[in-house]
Amino acid sequence: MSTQEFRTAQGGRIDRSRPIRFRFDGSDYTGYVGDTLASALLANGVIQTSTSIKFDRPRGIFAAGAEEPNALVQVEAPFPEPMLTATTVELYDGLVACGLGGQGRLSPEPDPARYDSVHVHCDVLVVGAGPAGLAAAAVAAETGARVIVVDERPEPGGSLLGTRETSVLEWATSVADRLRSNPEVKLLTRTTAFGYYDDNFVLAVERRTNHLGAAAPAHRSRERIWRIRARRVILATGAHERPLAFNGNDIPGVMLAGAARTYVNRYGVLPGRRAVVLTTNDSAYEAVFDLLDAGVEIAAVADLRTGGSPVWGPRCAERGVEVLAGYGVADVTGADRVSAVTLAGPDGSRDVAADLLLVSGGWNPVGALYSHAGGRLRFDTDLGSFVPDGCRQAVAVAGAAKGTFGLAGCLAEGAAAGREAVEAAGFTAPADTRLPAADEQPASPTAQVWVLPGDESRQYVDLQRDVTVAEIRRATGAGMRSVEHVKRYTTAGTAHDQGKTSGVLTSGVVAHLLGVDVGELGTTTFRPPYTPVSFAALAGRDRGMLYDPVRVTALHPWHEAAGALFENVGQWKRPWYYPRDGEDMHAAVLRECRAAREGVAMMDASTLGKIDVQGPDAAVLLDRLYTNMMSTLKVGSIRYGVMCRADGMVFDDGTVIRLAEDRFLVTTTTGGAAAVLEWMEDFLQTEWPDLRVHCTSVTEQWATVALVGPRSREVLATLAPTLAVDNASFPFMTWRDTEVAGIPTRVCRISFSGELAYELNVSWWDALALWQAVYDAGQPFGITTYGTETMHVLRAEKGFPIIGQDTDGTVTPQDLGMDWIVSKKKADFVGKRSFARADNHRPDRKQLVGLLPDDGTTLLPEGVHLVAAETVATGALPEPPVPMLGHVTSSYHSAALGRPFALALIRGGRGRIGERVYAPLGDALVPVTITSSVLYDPEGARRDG
Amino acid sequence: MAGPGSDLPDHPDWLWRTPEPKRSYDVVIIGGGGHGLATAYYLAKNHGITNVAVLERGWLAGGNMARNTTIIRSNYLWDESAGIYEHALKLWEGLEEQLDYPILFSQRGVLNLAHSLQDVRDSVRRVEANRLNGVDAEWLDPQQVKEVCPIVNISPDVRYPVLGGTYQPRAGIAKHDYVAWAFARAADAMGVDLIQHCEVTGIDIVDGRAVGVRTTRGPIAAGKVAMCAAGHASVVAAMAGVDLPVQSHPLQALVSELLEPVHPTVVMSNAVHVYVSQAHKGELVMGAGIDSYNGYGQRGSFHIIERQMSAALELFPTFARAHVLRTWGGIVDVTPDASAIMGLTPVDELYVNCGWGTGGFKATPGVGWCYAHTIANGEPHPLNAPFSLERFTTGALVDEHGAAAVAH
Amino acid sequence: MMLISCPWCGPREEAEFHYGGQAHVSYPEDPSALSDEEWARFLFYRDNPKGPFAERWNHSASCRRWFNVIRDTVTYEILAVYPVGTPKPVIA
Amino acid sequence: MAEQTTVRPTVRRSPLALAADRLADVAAATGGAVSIAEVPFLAQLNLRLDPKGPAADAAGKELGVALPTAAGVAARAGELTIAWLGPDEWLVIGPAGGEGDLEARLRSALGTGHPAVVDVSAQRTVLELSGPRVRDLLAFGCALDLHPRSFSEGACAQTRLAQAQVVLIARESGAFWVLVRSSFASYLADWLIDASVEFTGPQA
Repeated sequence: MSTQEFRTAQGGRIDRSRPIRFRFDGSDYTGYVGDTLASALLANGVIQTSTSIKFDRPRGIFAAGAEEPNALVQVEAPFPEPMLTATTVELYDGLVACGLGGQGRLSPEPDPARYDSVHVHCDVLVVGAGPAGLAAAAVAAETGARVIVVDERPEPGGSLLGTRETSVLEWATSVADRLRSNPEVKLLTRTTAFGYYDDNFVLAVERRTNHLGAAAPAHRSRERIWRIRARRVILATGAHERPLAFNGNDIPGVMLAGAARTYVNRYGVLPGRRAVVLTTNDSAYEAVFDLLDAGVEIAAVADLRTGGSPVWGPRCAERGVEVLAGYGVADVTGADRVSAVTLAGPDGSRDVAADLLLVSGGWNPVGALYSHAGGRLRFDTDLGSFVPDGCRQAVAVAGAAKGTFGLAGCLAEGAAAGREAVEAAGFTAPADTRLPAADEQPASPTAQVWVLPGDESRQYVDLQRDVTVAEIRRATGAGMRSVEHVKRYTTAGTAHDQGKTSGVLTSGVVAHLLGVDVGELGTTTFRPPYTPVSFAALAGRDRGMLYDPVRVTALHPWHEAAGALFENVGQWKRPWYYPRDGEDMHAAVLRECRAAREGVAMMDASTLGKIDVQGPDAAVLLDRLYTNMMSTLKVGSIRYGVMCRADGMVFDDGTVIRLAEDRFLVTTTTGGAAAVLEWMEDFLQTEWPDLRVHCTSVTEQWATVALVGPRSREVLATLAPTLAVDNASFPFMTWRDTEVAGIPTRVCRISFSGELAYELNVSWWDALALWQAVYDAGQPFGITTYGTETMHVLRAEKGFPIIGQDTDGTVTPQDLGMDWIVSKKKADFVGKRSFARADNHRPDRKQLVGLLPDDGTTLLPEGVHLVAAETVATGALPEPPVPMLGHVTSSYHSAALGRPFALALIRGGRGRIGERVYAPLGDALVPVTITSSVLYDPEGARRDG
Repeated sequence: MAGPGSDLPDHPDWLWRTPEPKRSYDVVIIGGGGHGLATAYYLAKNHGITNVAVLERGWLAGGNMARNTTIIRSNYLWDESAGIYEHALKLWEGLEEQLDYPILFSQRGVLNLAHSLQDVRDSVRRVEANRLNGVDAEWLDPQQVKEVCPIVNISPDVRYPVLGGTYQPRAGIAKHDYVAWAFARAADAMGVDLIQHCEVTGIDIVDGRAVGVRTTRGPIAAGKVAMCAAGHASVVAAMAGVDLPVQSHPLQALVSELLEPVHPTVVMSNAVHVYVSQAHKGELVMGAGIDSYNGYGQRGSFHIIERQMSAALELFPTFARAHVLRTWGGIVDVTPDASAIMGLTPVDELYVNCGWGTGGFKATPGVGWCYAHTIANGEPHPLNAPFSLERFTTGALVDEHGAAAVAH
Repeated sequence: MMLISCPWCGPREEAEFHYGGQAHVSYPEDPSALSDEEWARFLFYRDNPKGPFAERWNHSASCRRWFNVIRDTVTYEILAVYPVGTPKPVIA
Repeated sequence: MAEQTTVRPTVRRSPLALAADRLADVAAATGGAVSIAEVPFLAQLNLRLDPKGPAADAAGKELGVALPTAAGVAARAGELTIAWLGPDEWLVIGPAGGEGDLEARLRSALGTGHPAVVDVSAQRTVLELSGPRVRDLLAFGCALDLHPRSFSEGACAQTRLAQAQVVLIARESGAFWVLVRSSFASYLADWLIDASVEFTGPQA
């Protein structure tokens, strides 16, 4: 167990009273609550975390936040999670992790954690709880506006956390406390806004239990997606420090200056003992003094500006820190860690011993979210970075994210943004805003430098992808002129960090090599997410059985108890068949079919769509939508109808019941219910607003039980004593309202099987009572329940098509042999015009026919294709492409026919009835004969019992 | 040892020139995407037509070519589709040699999963049609699906259990930029001018014949003008007064961090709307459904991505803690029958290639081959004859969504 | 996730709506009077502009009303919402 | 036939009857943070008519309160709730068993102008959600702004909760009615129970 020899004696925001044990790359270490994995490793003297992906070079902790390009780790325990940045992994007891050079590892075990998402609305959303963000939130919250503040860190304060601005930090803490106690404010820490979408829709992910390790409570979601809809958004997302390209800039010990400052101040960790500093701007000097005071020796400061820093130069002199103006780094020595730095400048070069090289190449405002929102960026030559330049959404940017780097400026800008936002949202901002005093250094201009002189093959631009200046030069040399091409050629900016530190540098280097203006060149596009988001978080609660709604009928529990197997039909679960002991599907379906044909059987048909159509013009509407005539339907009667899309292809079918002169009940297919209703409304609202019709879905108002078979009349008679069930009193395709088993029931004489059959419609609430009553009453007749498979067999024996199975959106009613249902009288109905198109008159259109395998035993697989006899005249298939006649749409064993049969769509099929064709099954050619699609009871003798 | 991804072949030291546009060309191709570049290549290679300019408003292959999920397959339902996609696949199989460029064409197979009895019928129908059309295809039961891709969850206890799948072993993926650049380099080497940041602002028509284009870099005369603008097909055609039955929609995709190999093939599922492969460096590359509305924004709505993640975890529970690194969107031009349009237009010497929807990448070499033939001869190649504009008038559609043929 | 202002229910998330494509395309008075070309245009040809586009949306998860929207197909910004049957507003 | 409907609780079964115990457990499990219960068999009539026509006034008189013409308003008249569903559509909710009588009364009252009255009592079932965290529970699956400032007692909306279409009505004392299609009811119950797990332990 190594001691934390790089931990300062005191200071930092860690809790030294709460040590934490963790394991990294097989060694055990301790850290403190408040540490990140990176800070704890540094405290233990570990700076190298991995080797690079391509050149296998040692790589060390380079930054202190989400922008970290090097320190990728794989969490192994408590549960494996691939590729996280050590700089953002909070330390917890029992953490086991290892460095990652290349690929992360997924756990083969199922993730036990819960994930969820929540919708939230606010007047003002503030992204970033640094000085600017907190100032904005403080103003906004005072007005009673609903405010949400999100920050990716575990505690508010942002960049302040890495400084010694104690008075401002105290202010930040008090603001945070006030925000927390305000019922209209949500202050979300550990929450990263990762995407900014249309109409101020911002997505954020909250890491809720990770930091608790194995102690995470099981009831709490591990990660939560916040779906935030904000009237105004303030982006106070800060800035990332930019590295420079120079020889050996990838060796562990080379670190961003601001990061080193954060390690010292926030974590009480010394990233090294003796440091050299390389900078293009004043900000690095803050690090110099913070490190000095913490006991780090500053060997030298190389300030690339020939004049150095007027403000900081003298102060350094006072403290005996040597500043070399106009100097840069010529080289870095050291294998696994920096050992010396070669500085070069006007007066030659010299080697300086050091274990740390701090770099500041300037700062990049974090523009990702702003870009997601559609905001433009422009290059500010004074700042040497890309800054916000206008966005159509209701968003403001404040602080370093806008290129304002002074603390006082950030506070003022934040407060102003907050004021503006609440006023725009209709609230009255407080007269004055109390902001803490922040002594602001007059900053001298930044030198704009991207690459230092040296060996381009040792100057790294993208540390994670091992992309050097030399590789970028190879790209431009190959003819690449756009950053996007260079990115793809070199893979710069495509790694886990998506170029947070390397992106702008890449543009700068390309501009430098092509001799063009970096502003003209631009950057690659920012895309969500800002930082990686887990799949599980995005999937949220829509997992397993909640992935998609399970729709069930009122009878579902009965079916389950009866041991039914279920078929997914859209979102519905429908009984497929009801196997008895030891029965396979084949046996069960034959039994169910036999019962329906020879005795009596019952089925739950409740999933059919039902639409109540009423109004004086109801019949007119139906006449326009169905291919056949509905206005001539008599009250008390029922008619089957087909609907086509305007292109003439069959779209849905079902029965139409006329309840009154001005009222119909339309049934649709199970899958078609919603589409048909929306379609009717479409025509009513947009095409024929003059029609006086209202359509209302009653799909779940009514449950439907199909009672089928020659003995169904007897069963019904026993249950409905007052109903005259004889054929004359209650003919086919009529309906009656009566009581069945004392339950108000609408009985329809409809048959989808060809047998004498009834559909009993009752209230969804009464379904179970009716079903049980019918089942009990049917026992003496051996009543049998059946599912969708048997239903399909029965209808197929009669040649009744199933829309979506025997049709595929390319089939007309005529193709189905349903010319009889296409009205010749009506001037128009939807789809009619399309029937006149040339292609609809081709004699070789595919038509629905029946098929009988000649051997009387082979069951043709559904989907198998048919070929003509002449095609296989040689007795074998010719070389492909083999001409096909069509395919099998439905195929079953028929109990009634005592043999397998099929329905198929065949070119010119009706003209081929009697013809022998062949079905290639594997290597065999199965001879089958084309027949009429109606194979059972063609004269329809059975429907009246 | 060097990490994964280090074995990706480098791009060559030389790719293409950055020429100034000439006054006139025999053929001007509008659109420097994969299709435009492949067309230029085959015009030069197969027809000896090298006085060709490819005009690109942005950077070469920066549209759908740079945004697609690189799936390559030819197992389409209808004869017409199978014909052109299978021709493309055969070209893919020789492309690496032909273009002398490591396009990383990996025939790792593509699985299309079935989740309902109707899915199964449609799948078998497609497999049987494929076999008779000479396209390699098999129907796999759930156990066989798991043998091909062990991480697929075939448990019957999920919302939409896997009932099986179709498998095309010769299908696979390639590296999109490499493919585009390979065509570009070869075309450039044969004298084709690849002109970037050159937006076409008008098409000059004299006596019903296209004679040139106007661009942000000046007018350019042309013997023939070939439109190849994918998502922007309508915008470009409108310059010639030609209406196209296409609508442009956003199609989104995403990529994960680099992961150890877990996914050896390509898995697609229409029923739960997701398709996944693990690319050469180890990242998971995924696509989802098309956003419903018209859009040129190269971005879509986030709930589509969330839905896609739910679907992905239904099929691949092991992905739970993988991370989305980057999302993006392309613009797909979709026709009423989900099949492409390639051929002549009402304007002489103006040619159209569009409507590839989500199938554009996999068709790239086939499109280049057939479109070049169409342009060179002034009449369609037999393989693209069925994909004429006229079909929308006669009704002879090639309806690839009707029969649940898998998109993407 | 766009926020679409239903003329009746107010602003709702895009996911509550079904897209209906180009607006102001009405079903022909007398289809039988149309040539195949004209009928094909009605069936299959719709505008596909890059920029403002008059399109139909249906608030399917709520009031089930169809209405028209002018939306920029590049920025996805909604420039106008107006009831079916009223003329297309002029967008400056 | 709906006209003759009479309540027969002994044989009727509401869509969530079998989920009743699991729903009841939520209150205990969440320490009262949320309570969920089905309110079965309520009378529900779908009303379609011209809000400006005479039928609207007639309906108002018959129901004892004017039909709300503002979007998102649920009017109350004694035991009746009249929820605005659309510009010409309302849902009239009344005590169990009253649908037959109510439909008859409305039909005779409304007269001409082609109003449509449809008994949809069994089309949707009603869930009552209450407790201090009920808005937070709904926010897991509902994109509407449910803050009391924008959705208080008397507000109603047709929208989506999780993946189900629902009618949401804000009732007295912070309770909500969620009306869900009967075939989706058990899905929504499962979803609500799963979502409530978040409140079953110490809160962050």
